[in-house]
Amino acid sequence: MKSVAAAPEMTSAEPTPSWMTRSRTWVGAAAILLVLPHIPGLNADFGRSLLSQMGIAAVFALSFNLLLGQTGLLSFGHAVYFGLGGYATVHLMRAINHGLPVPVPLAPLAGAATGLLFGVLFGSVTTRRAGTIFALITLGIGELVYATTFMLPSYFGGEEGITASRTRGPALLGFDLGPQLQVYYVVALWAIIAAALMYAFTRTPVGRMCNAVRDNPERVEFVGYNTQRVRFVAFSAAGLFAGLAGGLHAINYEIVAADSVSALRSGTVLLMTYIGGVGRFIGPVIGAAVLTWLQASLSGYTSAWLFYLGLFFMAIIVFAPAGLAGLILMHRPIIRMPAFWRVLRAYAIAFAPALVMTIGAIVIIEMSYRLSTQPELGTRMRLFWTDIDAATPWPWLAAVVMIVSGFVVFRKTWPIVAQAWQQATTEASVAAGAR
Amino acid sequence: MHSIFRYVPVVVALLIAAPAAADVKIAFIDPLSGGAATTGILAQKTHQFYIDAINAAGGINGEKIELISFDNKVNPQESLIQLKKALDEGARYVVQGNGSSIAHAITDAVLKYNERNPGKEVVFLNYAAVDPALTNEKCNFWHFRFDADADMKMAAMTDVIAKDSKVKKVYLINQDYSFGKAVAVAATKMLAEKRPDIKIVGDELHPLQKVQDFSPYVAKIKASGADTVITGNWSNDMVLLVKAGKDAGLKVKWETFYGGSPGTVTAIGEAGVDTLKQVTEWHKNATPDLDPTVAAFMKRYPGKENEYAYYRAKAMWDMFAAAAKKAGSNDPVKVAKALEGMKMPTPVGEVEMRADNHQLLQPLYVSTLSKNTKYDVEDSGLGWKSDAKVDAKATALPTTCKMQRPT
Amino acid sequence: MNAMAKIPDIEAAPTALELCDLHKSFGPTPIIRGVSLGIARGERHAMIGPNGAGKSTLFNLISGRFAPTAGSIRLNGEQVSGFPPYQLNRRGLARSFQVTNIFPRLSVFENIRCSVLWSLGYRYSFWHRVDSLRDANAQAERTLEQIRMTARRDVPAGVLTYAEQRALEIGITIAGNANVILLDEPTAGMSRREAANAVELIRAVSQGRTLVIVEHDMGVVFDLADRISVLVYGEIIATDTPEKIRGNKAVQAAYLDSAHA
Amino acid sequence: MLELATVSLLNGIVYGLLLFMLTSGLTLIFSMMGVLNFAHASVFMVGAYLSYQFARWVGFWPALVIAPLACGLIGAAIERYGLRHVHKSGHVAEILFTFGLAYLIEELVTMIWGRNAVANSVPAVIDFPLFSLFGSSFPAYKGLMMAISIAMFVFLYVALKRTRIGLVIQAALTHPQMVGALGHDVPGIFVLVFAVGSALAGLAGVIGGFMLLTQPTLANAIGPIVFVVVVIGGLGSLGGALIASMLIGILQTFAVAIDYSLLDALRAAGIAVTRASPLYDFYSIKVATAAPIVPYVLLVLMLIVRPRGLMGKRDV
Repeated sequence: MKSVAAAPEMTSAEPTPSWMTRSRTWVGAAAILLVLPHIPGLNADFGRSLLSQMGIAAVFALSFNLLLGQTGLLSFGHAVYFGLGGYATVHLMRAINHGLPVPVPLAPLAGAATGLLFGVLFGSVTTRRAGTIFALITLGIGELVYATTFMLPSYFGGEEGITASRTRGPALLGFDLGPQLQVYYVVALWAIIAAALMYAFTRTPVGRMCNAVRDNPERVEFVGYNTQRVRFVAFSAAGLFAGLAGGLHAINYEIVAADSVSALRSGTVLLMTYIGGVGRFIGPVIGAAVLTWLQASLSGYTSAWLFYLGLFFMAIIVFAPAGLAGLILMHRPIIRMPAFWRVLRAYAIAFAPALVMTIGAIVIIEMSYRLSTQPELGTRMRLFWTDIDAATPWPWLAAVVMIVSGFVVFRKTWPIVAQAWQQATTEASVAAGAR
Repeated sequence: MHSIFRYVPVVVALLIAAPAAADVKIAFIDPLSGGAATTGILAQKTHQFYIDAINAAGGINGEKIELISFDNKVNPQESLIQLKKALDEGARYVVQGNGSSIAHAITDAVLKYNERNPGKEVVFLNYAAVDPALTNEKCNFWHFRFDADADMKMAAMTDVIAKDSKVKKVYLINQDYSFGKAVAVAATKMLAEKRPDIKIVGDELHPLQKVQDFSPYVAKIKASGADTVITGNWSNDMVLLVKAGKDAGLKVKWETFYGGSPGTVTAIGEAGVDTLKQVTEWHKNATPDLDPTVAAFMKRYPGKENEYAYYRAKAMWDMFAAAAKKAGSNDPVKVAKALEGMKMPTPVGEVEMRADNHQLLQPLYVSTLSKNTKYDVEDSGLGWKSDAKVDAKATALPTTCKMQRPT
Repeated sequence: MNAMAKIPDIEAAPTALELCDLHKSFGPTPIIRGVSLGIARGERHAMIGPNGAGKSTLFNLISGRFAPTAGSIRLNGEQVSGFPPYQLNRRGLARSFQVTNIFPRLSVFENIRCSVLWSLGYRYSFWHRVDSLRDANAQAERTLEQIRMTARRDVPAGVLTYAEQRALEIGITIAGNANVILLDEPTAGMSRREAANAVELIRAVSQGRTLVIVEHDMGVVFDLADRISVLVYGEIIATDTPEKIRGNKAVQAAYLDSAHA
Repeated sequence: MLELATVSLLNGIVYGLLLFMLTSGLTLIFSMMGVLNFAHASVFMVGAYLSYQFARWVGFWPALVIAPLACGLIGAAIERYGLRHVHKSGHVAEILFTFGLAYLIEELVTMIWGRNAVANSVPAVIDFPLFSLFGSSFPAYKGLMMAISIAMFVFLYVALKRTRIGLVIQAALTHPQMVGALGHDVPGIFVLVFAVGSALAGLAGVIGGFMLLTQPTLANAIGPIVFVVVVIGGLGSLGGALIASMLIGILQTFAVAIDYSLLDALRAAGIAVTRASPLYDFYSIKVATAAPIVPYVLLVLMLIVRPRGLMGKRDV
């Protein structure tokens, strides 16, 4: 007999919230998007540019999750639809620059159409298979398209890509898209429309069948559905929204180059989606925001940032397969319980040794990087406001001691956290029973 | 005891560099992580080295220069993000070089930014992106290039080939993208002009960084009977090609653009001796003795990962400081105007920033990888030996640039 | 709201299911060796036989999971051999599985609703909101009541008890109003009481439909079936009413041979 | 022409055997465990680096043995302390785990050996022309590579089809409980399989490192082509991997020799195409230019014609 206690990630059958709750959520999201670029710290060009990029990444990651989270299809070539949508949009923008009377903010529609077109085209081949083979085929098609962008320079512009201006065109409602703030609002508007449409898609008959195909493709065949066709519909829809994201990318950067269809970008969207959490609709949005921010800022602090990113990703896979969204949302049932404070206190207790452990690891990684990739800077370095010399054994020893002792103490704190959780969940189930 | 004194200049430089009042911020946007970081980090060090020298001499117009670095992961989109970050932090000068695609993205973004933000103009100093378009049809007032473009290098290379009567059959092999195609077109055109008797026996394009085994190409080169191969290939595509040639016992001269780029000599090794040639603005054996600044750089940054490669950075920063002095201001528009047409003597000869397209004219050397040179590269025991030098003036090519200057 | 109206017109066909000299081999090994059988509309037909006789394979052929090596299958008079499962399902045939085969991460209600969507004509629609489909939701709720799982409506199917999952398995099978239903060992692994409940459930839901059932529990078989077929080594050795099968010498011999009750 | 054809055939076989060498460990792991190891190319890269390092310390021949063994140990550790714990989360999580691992290995290699290529040159003992064919020499290390590649095939074939342990392993894939009940240590078997697969990748790395460049981007450079080969061959099929490797190797090599484009074909057919025509770029691509993307085109064609690959059995 199977256990009755559900693991948190098992309950991905998110109950549909009431109409009121839903509209409140969307209005709230729109309000947040409206004020975000005016918050100190984000109200300069860079902040707004980062926000725009997050919005684009969020649409892209959500479209990826139509495949991975909703339909159970792992694609290693999703950037193809993003990039081709971007190229179509930038070409439309060029036409607009030359007098075509279309407002630039509508140009991403060309990207969406192109994404859909290629989603249909390549989807008809790739969705014949699922699982591992599907993953490898998407990888192959990604390589093929990437190689093609260099071979057809008249359309793809070779290595320098295709540029266009977003300001030279008919202004829509007085917006000329010069300032980054306006670009941000265009991105935000499209992003919220796209997110709403994708959310709606998951609540349609075919969206539900996507979930069914993800869970058990064989059984789907016996309730009247052709699994290939279901996958194909999901793939095409994902292509459409990826193309839209590519179109927004074209407006934001005014340039689209071969890197936009590259395997690197396909890998990035996979990281974003998985780290954010594939089981929740909001997951990819969280992942897109976090990773975009890490990419833009962490790289300014350390050249080992890719290594940290890799570690972070692995930690999520092994310890939190439901992603950041899963981690956050698993607290929802207990947040109003009196014992929630005990949980927080237990977290604080566990946090201290974990921090010590992490600092130890960072010290070792940074010293290794320095010695192997930047030996000329010498062995003296400043880490965590302390001057250390990587040529002496002391910092290494100290780091190892920090890792080991941190880990030992950290393990001791697990029962405290578990106990607090136990209490909180008990309270929660009692409260649920009372209701 | 003398070993302590060895560090004195470094320490002094570091102390001086510690910016009390860093007034002129210069954004360096290049790959600093991932696979392409080698060249980016090396260039970062080189620029820092020359900037420290300027600051040690009192800075420009009494202000110190601060180099702030941004990692663009050789990605055009990421470069534009980092550019915005740099502008937010108050940088008015941008330095970049790795990848013409990035340079195109930046020059385009800078042009648009300057249009949209009058009074806050930004100047782009390009130290290595060689696509000729940047100083021709895509030229603009804000972009200055301190490296010879691909056509100029090709002109120098074909000049030397033209003088070599042993060259009869030439094979072109290039990467299938805009730069590779441009190299092939330029080679065909220039060879036809300079040596009509030379036969182009092959004009091959292969996809960028996708070929793992060059043996089939080598077989084709061999079958064509070529004695010289011209290639604009770089990185893996260059090293694997030369190695495959060595494996098959192919006896040709390799005329390359990037035979000397960081790490290449280490990877090719003996396979390139006496056959691998490159066109550069400088190499260690170009002058009888090492330029003192190069020697100082090598002292400050030892190790083969730091093999000095960007001699043009010296000209760039010398000219930048001189232009600021001449303009009497560190304002980018004024400095840019002062840079136009500026001439500067250097140990290898006079260099000049063309006013009509913002392309630096500097002497170019064609050199061959050899044993027993005075200075070797990357501790490999191999070094470059000059075959010929082309004077700065002679490297000039006609331009299609129609420069629009701010009023 | 008459869901029965969605059932294809079956009056024209003489029999619900007709197998004609059906063969299936895996490589050189023949598993089904010439099975012919006609099942009338509304009949409850049980398939029994010793282990390895090919009962599950026969089900897999009928439901389209495997294509037959030779022979033909007619569903409501239409030639359907070699059709993929979803085509058969659209023509009114549904089946359950011996090993529970549900959508583990979907709620019980979603499991059922997914099974009614096609039969109500929603196909690959992305322009309907699934929560606003009154007919689909009503039919799913009705099925939930039939399988007595309304109380477990929003629980993820993967965490149900075994007996509940078996009930859901039957629910998924019948929800789409198929007129021919194949049940593969629906009471396998159940306690006596659970099995009795299951039989009641099956009796109720198979009202007015054609039922083909594979079952090891002879009590269940003789209780439910109108007719019984005995499959031994890929061949039907007898098809008859329960009483006559009980007295059939060949059947007794076959069961004694394989030492199976 | 005959000369070029003969040399091309030889080159094609060499390249095909190199590809097979790269894919054999991957195929082994997949066919036994059902896990697609995305970090396979990374283990290959580690093999190249380790052989470079050991060759400097103890010489080439010992390195040829030590480096693959070390890779095998690394593989065993990956299975034992990583993959096993992800197994319960399904195949997607397993693929993602190895995908993340590939990221980490690249950075680790950078941390240890730096970003530039290391001077992993062919050792003197095998650095001589083995024979000469129409004036082109054939280096000895390529001969060694061919021999090792063929040996790998024979070893895997015999080990899987002709030995008891091979049969037990294959049974472990389909019926783990049954094999476990018979007293075999199934988790132990999986560790062994992963270790052997990784050791094969390491061995390939020792030799492949000479033909390719030993640098941190090596894994990225060969990763995609390796996966294309296994899909075309039929995921998990040893024979399929061999045939697909040879097919790709030879096709690609001969394609390089073809200097014609679609443009020539169109013109020969009397269709006028000028620079102004749409898709002129596309028509004017020579077959030779497109040669390295032949495998990818083949992949797509294969999927349309025969979705399970050349010798694929299981629908995975």
